Amino acid sequence: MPNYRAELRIHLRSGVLDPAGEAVQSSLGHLGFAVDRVEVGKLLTVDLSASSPAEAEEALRRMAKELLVNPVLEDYDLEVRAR
Amino acid sequence: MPNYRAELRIHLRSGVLDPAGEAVQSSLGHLGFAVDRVEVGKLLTVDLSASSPAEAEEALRRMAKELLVNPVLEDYDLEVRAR
Amino acid sequence: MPLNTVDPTTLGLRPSECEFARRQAGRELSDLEWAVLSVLWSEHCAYKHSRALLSRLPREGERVLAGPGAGAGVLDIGEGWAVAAKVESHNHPSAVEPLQGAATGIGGIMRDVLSMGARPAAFLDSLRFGMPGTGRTDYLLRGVVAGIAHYGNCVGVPTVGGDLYFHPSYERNPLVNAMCVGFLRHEQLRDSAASGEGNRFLLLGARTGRDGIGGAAFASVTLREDAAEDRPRVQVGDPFLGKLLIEATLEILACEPVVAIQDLGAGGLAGALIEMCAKGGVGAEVWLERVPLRAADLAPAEILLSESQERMLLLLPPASIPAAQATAQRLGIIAAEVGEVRADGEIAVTMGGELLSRLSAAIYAEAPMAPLAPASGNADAPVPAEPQGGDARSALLALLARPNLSSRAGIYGTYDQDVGLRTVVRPGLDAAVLRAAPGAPGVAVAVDQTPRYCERSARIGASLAVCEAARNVAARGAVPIGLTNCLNLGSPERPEAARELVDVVDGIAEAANELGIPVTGGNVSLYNESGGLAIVPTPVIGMIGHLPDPERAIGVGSPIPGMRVLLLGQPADRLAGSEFAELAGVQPAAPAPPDYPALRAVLNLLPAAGAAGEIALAHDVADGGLLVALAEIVLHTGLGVSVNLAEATPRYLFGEPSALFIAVTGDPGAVLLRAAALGVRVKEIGEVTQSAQLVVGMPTEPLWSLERAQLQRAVGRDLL
Amino acid sequence: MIADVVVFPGSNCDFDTLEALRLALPGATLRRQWHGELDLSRSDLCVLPGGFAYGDYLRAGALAARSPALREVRRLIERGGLVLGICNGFQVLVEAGILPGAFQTNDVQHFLCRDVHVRVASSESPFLSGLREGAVLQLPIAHQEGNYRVTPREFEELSSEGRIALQYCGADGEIVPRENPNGSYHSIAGVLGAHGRVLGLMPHPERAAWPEIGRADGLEILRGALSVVAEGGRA
Ligand SMILES: Nc1ncnc2c1ncn2[C@@H]1O[C@H](COP(=O)(O)OP(=O)(O)O)[C@@H](O)[C@H]1O
Ligand SMILES: [Mg+2]
Repeated sequence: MPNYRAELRIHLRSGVLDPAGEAVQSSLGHLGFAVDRVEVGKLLTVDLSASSPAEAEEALRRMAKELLVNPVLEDYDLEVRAR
Repeated sequence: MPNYRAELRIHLRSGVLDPAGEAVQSSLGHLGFAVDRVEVGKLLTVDLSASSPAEAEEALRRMAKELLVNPVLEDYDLEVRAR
Repeated sequence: MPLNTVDPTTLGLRPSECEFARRQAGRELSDLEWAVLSVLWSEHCAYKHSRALLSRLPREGERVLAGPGAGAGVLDIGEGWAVAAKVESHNHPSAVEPLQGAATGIGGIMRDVLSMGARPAAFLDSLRFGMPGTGRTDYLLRGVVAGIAHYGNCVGVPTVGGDLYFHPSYERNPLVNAMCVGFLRHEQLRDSAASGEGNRFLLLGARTGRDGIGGAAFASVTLREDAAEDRPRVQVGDPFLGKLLIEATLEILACEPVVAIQDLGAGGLAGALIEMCAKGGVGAEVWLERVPLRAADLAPAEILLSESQERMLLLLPPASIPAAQATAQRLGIIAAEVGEVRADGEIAVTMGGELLSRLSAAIYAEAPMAPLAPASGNADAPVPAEPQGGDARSALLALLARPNLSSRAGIYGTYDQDVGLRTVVRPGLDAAVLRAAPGAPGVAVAVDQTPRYCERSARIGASLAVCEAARNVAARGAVPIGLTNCLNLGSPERPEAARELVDVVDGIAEAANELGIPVTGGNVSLYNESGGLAIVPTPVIGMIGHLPDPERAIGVGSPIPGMRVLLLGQPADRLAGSEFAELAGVQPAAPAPPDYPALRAVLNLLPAAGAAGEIALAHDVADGGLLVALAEIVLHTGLGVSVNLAEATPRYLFGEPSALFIAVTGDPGAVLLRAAALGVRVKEIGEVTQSAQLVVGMPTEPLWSLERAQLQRAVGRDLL
Repeated sequence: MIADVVVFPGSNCDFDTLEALRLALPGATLRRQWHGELDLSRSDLCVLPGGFAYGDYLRAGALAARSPALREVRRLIERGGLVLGICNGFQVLVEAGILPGAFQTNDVQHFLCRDVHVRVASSESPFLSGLREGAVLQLPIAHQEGNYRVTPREFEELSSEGRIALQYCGADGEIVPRENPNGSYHSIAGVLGAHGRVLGLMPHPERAAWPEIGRADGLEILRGALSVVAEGGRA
């Protein structure tokens, strides 16, 4: 079966407080970098085999639902490519 | 000045122990998902204004160097787009 | 067998050492052998410059169950219980990557204590940085504290104390010393000497990776200008696996007839295995192909020397291996049989049946010692004139705000202080108190060293560090019964630093002898210098105080308004070496040497009065002097203190004596009687009040006071 | 009465919890059960202890919440058994969807260990039945991800159902932002499951079960299970 690498980019849902992002933003400010917003998210890279990109994507969506993403706080987008 | 959104994708350098990735991989296994590798990285989204994409990228590289990325353990790649 | 292709001097070995090795072996060594030797003969592993000197430290004591040379010192605390303790440095790794450097320092010292058969019960951290406020120092401090919190909290061992000083000499060479304390029953005590031909080595824990290779040699080399180049050598700790390792190790020790056990630290598998063999006068055959690897392409030398974290080496009879492996598997941890004991004293390294090397364990284990060439004489500066007068109230506020005196609550507040249920008195003042179990005996523990004192006299500074650590445990009513230490110094190849090494050892030996406290072990970290700047000699002392009944230690309950405030011991007679002198810009001078007779007397008084329940709270007068200590009591208790002091001289108010305590008592009469009997100078100076303020009266000065909130604002600088 | 403490890899308050239960539930059969072999079929009370199950990698409690052990816990809940989640145990229950909400890192962005005060907001639970509403307890916290989040709607629901168990407060019981150590929504320190038989809380009652050293305010919570047994065992 072909090998794929999936990148799951996990963001905080809009409206959810992001104190980590605010802390980073304020540290940047102390260093003299003025930025409008920082968001701290997660980047999961998953290597897997599947029979097609569509199947790999489908598998990742199930993993996201069952474990990788907490829907109360988080959203995600997904990118699958051959490796 | 135009507004940009930069995405900083932070990975562990190769060879660095990734206990989080290993734990997630094994947990996925228990849930019936066989995958070859999981890496838990960080995704920083930074909104800023700059006079050009090149300048925004330059600013981000400096922030990465001074604060956002720990070069001892981490690598990153960067994507800047208009927002 | 593969032959020699490298020049061993490129691995850091001296030509004379190479010659010595060839003579001992009677032949040229192979690349693999040179690689192992270069690590095991590094300063870090072999104590080349300090071993002879360390024999000057007193090590005998009736409570000592295991002393220097063991993974950790072990002391009897009664009722079949014992305490294991050790302090160790992780300076260089923390300078390169503060979070992981400190985290792996904590993990490393934890495994030392585990290797004695003890359950790790508490950590303490002793930290030294350049002056705060620079981006680099703040980054290091935050990273180090986060690393200790990360590893300690997650592994389920509380961090109950420490100390933190800032001094410009640590700017490029921050120090991170970690101490671990563990408890065990006497019969659980284990040893690392291998024995019994055919017994099997079981490697427990993490897979072996390429991380930390050459780490030990790295720690022995002066930090280069651009330490960043050493980056790939940084290791990442996995406290989650560390926790599994504790439980698996203790369960195997409890259920199987383990012959010997050792943690894997500097020098990795080779370091542990060869030390176990050399101690037991045996050899071993090692099967490298059985070592579980994280990367498939590790070379034999890498497998032998990798310093991957979270690994232990156990020696068991062959018949017990399956059961031990089953335990490990159930707990989710890997256990591989990686070799067996040979009777002939040779270390035979094999891979897939092929013999790669055979060399006597004794050759690896016996590095040639390096002579010290100390500069002569002691360059103690003369005692300068005292500053006079001044406004005591403002001086107090200024002192409290100094980085070296400000509150550490923000730091220990990020450490889990309670997990394990053994913490009876948390950090806050002086020493923390631990019990081996509810209802069991326990200890008070503290780490101490004041850079200011050592800057002008390494010898006096070292002896004062022992005194302060002893005072801190005595403030809890404990009897100091043993100490462990970590000597942090510059390059021993420089005569001045060699002198300092000799002086700190002599200073510790003097105080330990005077106070009757055996030294149960320690660690030496040399080459803490870069760019021509060496650190102030930093002999960190970790003290163990015995408490038969820790649940009744001084400080378990709270003082009550109306209780009397006493001064016990000898007030300061000079300002030399004090924080006040520094604040006043007086030229730094050597502090007064310890007043041993006065200190011995109070060290006898406090445990007796404490056990009799006569003292509600005690605090020694140290950094900043008497007024600072009084202010700290107000801050700590949330109550007030009102005193009338006998003198208004700066030296009385701000000098830093070696044998003075403040004690709060509900029964001053009883304490006075004891003091008279033991020859302790005692003076009643005031009382505890309900209203939270410090009220001070002094001869010829108007009464003044400070609210607790004002004191709080002064000490409350946010360090993180 | 049988009380079980579940041990996940990385749990580190399991021994502490057993030790405290020994005091709180005299005569009870106490068992320390490894998650992989968990059997709660005879259990009256199951405690998910504090610690860092599976290293708390990904999100606190996330990996443990997906382990097979949670099936046993759910079955016990269906049978009307009692479940207490302390700190990491609370996080596991939330990640498993047994209790509502989610956790974020403390608003101060680091681990916090100290005594806090909590106010009993509801006593509609066996665990809190020995306490009156409004009572103030002094308990230690020790966590990095204790910032409890629910939506305003969920909060209204929880409140109206009396399922807010504990809230951070001052020594006088006053609930003010200043006394909220981690930024939790409405200072929530503990919540109840639908029938009050599941309690999740961030403070550690097992660390405050020790009168001999002046820390005893957690005992009453641990004793709560007795009230159910006194009524004749599980529902
Ligand atoms: N780095 C640290 N880590 C943990 N605890 C610390 C640290 N530094 C200081 N402390 C704690 O803060 C309290 C005050 O420290 P210190 O001022 O050195 O002691 P003392 O009360 O003897 O003057 C003590 O309980 C000590 O253990
Ligand atoms: Mg002290």
